[in-house]
Amino acid sequence: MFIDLLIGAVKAVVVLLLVLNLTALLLWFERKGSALIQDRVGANRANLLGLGARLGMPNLGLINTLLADPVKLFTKEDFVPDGADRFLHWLAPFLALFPVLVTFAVVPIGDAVTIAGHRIVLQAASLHDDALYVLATIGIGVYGIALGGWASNNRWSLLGGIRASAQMISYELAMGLGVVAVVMTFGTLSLQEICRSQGGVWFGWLPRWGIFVQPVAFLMLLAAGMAESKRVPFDLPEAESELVSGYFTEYSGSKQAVFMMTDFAEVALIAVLLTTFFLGGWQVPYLYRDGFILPGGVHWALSGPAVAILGVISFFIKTLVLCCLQLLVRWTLPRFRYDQLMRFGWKFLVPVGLLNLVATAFVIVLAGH
Amino acid sequence: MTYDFPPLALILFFPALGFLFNLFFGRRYGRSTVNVVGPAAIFGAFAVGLWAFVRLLLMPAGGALGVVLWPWIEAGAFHTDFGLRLDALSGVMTLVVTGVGAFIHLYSVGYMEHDEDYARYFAYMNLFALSMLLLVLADNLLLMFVGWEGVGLCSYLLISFWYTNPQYAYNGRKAFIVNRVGDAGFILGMLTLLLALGSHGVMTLNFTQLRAHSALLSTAVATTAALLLFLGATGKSAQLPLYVWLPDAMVGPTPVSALIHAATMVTAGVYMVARLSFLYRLAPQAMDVVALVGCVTAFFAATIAIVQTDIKRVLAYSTVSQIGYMFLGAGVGAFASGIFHVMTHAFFKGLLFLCAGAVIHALSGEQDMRRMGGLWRRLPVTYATMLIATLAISAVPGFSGFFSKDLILEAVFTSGHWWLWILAVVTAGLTDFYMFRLIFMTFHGECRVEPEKLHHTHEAPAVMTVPLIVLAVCSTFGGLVGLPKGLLWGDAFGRFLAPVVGTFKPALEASALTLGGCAGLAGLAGIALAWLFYLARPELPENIAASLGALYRLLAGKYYVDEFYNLVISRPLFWISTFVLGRAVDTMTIDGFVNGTALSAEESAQALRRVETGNVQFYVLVYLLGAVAVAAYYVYLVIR
Amino acid sequence: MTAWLFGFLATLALVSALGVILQRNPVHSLMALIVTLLVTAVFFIALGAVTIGFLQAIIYAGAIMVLFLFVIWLLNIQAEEREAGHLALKSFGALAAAALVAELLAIAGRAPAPEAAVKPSPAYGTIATLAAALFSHYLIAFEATSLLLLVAIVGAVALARRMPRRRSTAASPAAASVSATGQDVSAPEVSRRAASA
Amino acid sequence: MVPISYVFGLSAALFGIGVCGVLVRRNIIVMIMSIELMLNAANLAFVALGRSLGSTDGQVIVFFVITVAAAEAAVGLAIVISIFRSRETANADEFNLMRW
Repeated sequence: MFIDLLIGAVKAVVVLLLVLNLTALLLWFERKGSALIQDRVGANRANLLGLGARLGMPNLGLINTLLADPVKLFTKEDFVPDGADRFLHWLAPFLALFPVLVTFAVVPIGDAVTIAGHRIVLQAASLHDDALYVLATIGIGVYGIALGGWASNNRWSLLGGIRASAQMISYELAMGLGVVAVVMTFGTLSLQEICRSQGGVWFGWLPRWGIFVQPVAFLMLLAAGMAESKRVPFDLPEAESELVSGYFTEYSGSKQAVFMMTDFAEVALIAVLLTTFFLGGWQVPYLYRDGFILPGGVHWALSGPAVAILGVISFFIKTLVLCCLQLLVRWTLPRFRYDQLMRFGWKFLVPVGLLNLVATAFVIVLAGH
Repeated sequence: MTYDFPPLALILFFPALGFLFNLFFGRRYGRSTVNVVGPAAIFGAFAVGLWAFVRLLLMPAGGALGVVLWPWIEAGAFHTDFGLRLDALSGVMTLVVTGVGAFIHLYSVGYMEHDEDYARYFAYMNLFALSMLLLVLADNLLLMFVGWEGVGLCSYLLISFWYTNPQYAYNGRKAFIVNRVGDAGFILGMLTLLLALGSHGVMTLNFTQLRAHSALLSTAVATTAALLLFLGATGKSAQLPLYVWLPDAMVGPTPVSALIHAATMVTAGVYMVARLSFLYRLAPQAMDVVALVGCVTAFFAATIAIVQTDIKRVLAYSTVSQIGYMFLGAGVGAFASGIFHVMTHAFFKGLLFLCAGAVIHALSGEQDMRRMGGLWRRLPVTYATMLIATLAISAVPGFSGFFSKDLILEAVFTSGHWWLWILAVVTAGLTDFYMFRLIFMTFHGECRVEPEKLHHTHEAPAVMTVPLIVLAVCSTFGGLVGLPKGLLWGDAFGRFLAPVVGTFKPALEASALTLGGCAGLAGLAGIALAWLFYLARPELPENIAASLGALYRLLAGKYYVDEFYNLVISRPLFWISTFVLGRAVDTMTIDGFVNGTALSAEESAQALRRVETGNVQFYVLVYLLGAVAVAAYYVYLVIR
Repeated sequence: MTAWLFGFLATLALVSALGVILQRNPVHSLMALIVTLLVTAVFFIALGAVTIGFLQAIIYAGAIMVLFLFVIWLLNIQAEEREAGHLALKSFGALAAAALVAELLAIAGRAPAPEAAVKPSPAYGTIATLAAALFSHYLIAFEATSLLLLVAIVGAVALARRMPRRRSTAASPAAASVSATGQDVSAPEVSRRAASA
Repeated sequence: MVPISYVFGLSAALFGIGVCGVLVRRNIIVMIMSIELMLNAANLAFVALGRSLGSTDGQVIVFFVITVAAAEAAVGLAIVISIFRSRETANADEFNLMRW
């Protein structure tokens, strides 16, 4: 009893730490990676004792940025504008971050492993209706942004907040349709089950990943997810050139840091969800419970823990690739206009999603009989 | 012995189709199409009727063709089909209705040439044919009543065909209302039969079954039912006391008068009595009433006819008179003779009306005989055919009317009603008088037509004269089917109808020749008198009218029956409606209730409107109090 | 549901519900309402109605309340001033409401407790069970609901559409430009419910 | 497990709070929110009773209530918006055009 509680607590803490570190990593990648893409240096002043140069990575500044950015943000003045709703102004960032963080609880990072007689599912919390839970938390996530914009007593912030909430609830629909298509395909709401059913191969070589069954849903979820995380080309709520910084114009210091963490956590969340739904989650191609079985029939036996570790590594590789993909898009595509954004969401994604749903249902019924 | 014969439905189908087409598409497709569709519908029905009649003739005596189209009314033990039945009686009637009707439709094409409302006219005519055939072919009393009402409706529609004239519309209404009185009798008679038989467990109105179970009826019930039904017949067939609508019905187009108010509809009463002959035979007193009413009507109408100056009114009273003969025949038990007279009368009276129509048509609408005369040169075909018809109605030997009227007179005498016979013979003389008066005033003597109308006078087109000629042939030879007993195929008509209406059993012997001679003498006297009055000594009538002033005014005023009805029935009714029902009941009582309700609602609303505060929360509070009360009840339930 | 969990959740629900009616700023009221709804969703899940609990969170808390938020912003509603009027109405209303609660509590206190008798099956409250009921026994009502939503969408759009010739009546430029985007709000909201449902 | 009557009691209390909100608040949007609160209280009772009877019907009804609430909120708020356009207030006291 006690040990189970302990295991649960450990899992929760581990997942939380992983996510928070991932956001820091993404912050670094955004700073230095985008500089790399644009052929400039990027953040170049933070250099703790010339550590980066000594390690032979003068331009990457990994450790420096990872340390310097948080320190800078958390030591700045916590400014609250005059006439602001102080309570909500304080609450909003956490209201934004919290739903994103708790969403990670249901994401399976690996198959169940057995350690010392305890069967441990590598998933912080295992519900049966994981997919619904994900949709619910994402739906709640709107309020942090919206209230942050409203509580600042600033027109730009309010506009940003309104834009953000309108955009988020609009794209939630497309997202929901994509998730429903996936759920129909796998016949379960449990993310762990969805990952499990993506093991194995078709035709002897093609991994049974969701992306090969539901390519349309994959693209929809990718687009809708990026809109949910309010990143370019869907970054109208922030839109520096029009709204200064949108809903967090009036935020500074640690509260702004929380907003930024939310941003990157959302990027990570989208990557994690796409991985789980479409890229097999922790599945490694041709890797089964007792080792690899390659298409040619070659068998390479592995022990249980090794398989589990391989799965976790595979999960993180896929997630990171998808995170990088989202960050790369920022430097590739220009920003939409607001009407284009709404039209894309309502008049393109939703009809496509519905058609995809109907087609999926049709195939399921045909295959079922 | 009924043979299932589905094509019978076609007889109804064609007029129905024509009716719908003319009603809905007539104006769109134009006059030429309507002129084909209207008559063709009836000719089609006539053809099918002929086919069915031939089938009937080929069957053994007493057979019938029948078809049940669908079950109509199922109410408890009572059951009625929508069924048709063509036996000897309805066969003869069907042929008369469709045959005469077809030629009158044809005639109408010419007569209505200048009328803009041709489509409506033919629609009504087709609807009339449909209703009349339904009346004739119905295999039960209820369905017959549907047709009975249908012809009444069409009669109303066609009398007031030119509805823009208020008088015409009024006459149409009059016909309709007078018919209602008769129809009430019909309904009561029907219910009497149903109740009387129903108490014996026979809930039916089917003729065959009525007849089979007629022995269950007591004489009193049979008399009641027969008299009530006869009341209906007097309405539809324009007998005393309900004849008043028919002369006024002459304002309709003349072919309508020919078809509906001479040849077919007005004889429906006779047909009905003949159809229910088994019932009337059970009620001798009712038969006597029928005979008496028929005879008195015949005489009564004939006396009026001799002083009328409107050509159509003369014919109208003549029709009333002739139908009186038919009822007289039926009343003394000679149903077949009555029906025979229906048939011949349809020929010659239809022809007479059509001829009159041709005259009116030629004289641009002139109907007053005092402004006619000497037309025989200008309208030779009309004159010839009308003369034939007059000879027929005057019972000149050899013509159809002679055979039928002679049979009736003979039956009246041999049944023992000699005093009715005397009246009937006198009526025959009067008939000849007024008919020849009509011929002489119209076609002979000096021409009194207004000059500008005379200018347009011309013989009718072929489409009108052909029906005249056809009907003239029928009027001449149509009586031959009913030659008296002992002559060639003697009494073929009576034998043919006998299975349906029974045979006439004379109470006493009499020489047919003697009786016929008496009638012939009376007729001759009438013709001679007419010749004397209107050709030889034209000033004589006025002198007589002057010397017999009171009598003349009584006749010219049609015995003031209309005025009498007005005084005794219409005015009191009007007074009661206006003052008792209108003022006292409607205005004071009913309106008082209605206005009082409204007033009390308004008063209470004035008091209650304070509740409408416009404050939503106040409403919610009231609502909440209601919820508290309901919850309190449940608390009481739980605690108890 | 254990007693302490019930006590915690019930307290939270009551406090937040009181917040709905006691907060003078409508946005704060709305926040309190959202908390109430989420707590109720947790109640549902704890009572075994897992799917309904999530639906409550997604639809009620996640979407309908956003609609309220938009309207509050669109109409630029400020915090209510304390008002003196309608004291009789208010006090009498509160009294009546208290009476109703008392009555309901009296009824609830006497309600039979069949919990021990019926042990829910493992499938109880799952989406499959709910869907089976909706698509068989309640099919007509379900379809009628879709019709209702359609009517509501059309009605809401027709009602909220700005009349062409009227000038904007919003007070501030911010609110004015809000309404330009706010037009899209009501309709998408509702149809989203249809799709999620 | 707590007895079902506890849940009913909570439901009743929430309902009463909602009723009070409708009666006490003048702001029409807050009044609508209070109505949602009442609906929610009813939903809670439905689910609790459904659970105690082992029946899905309670949940189905809650499902329909949520749907109807969505429609009601959309239409109701649209009405509020159009009233606001003509009267420029959200105070229920001002909406008294229908008084006697």
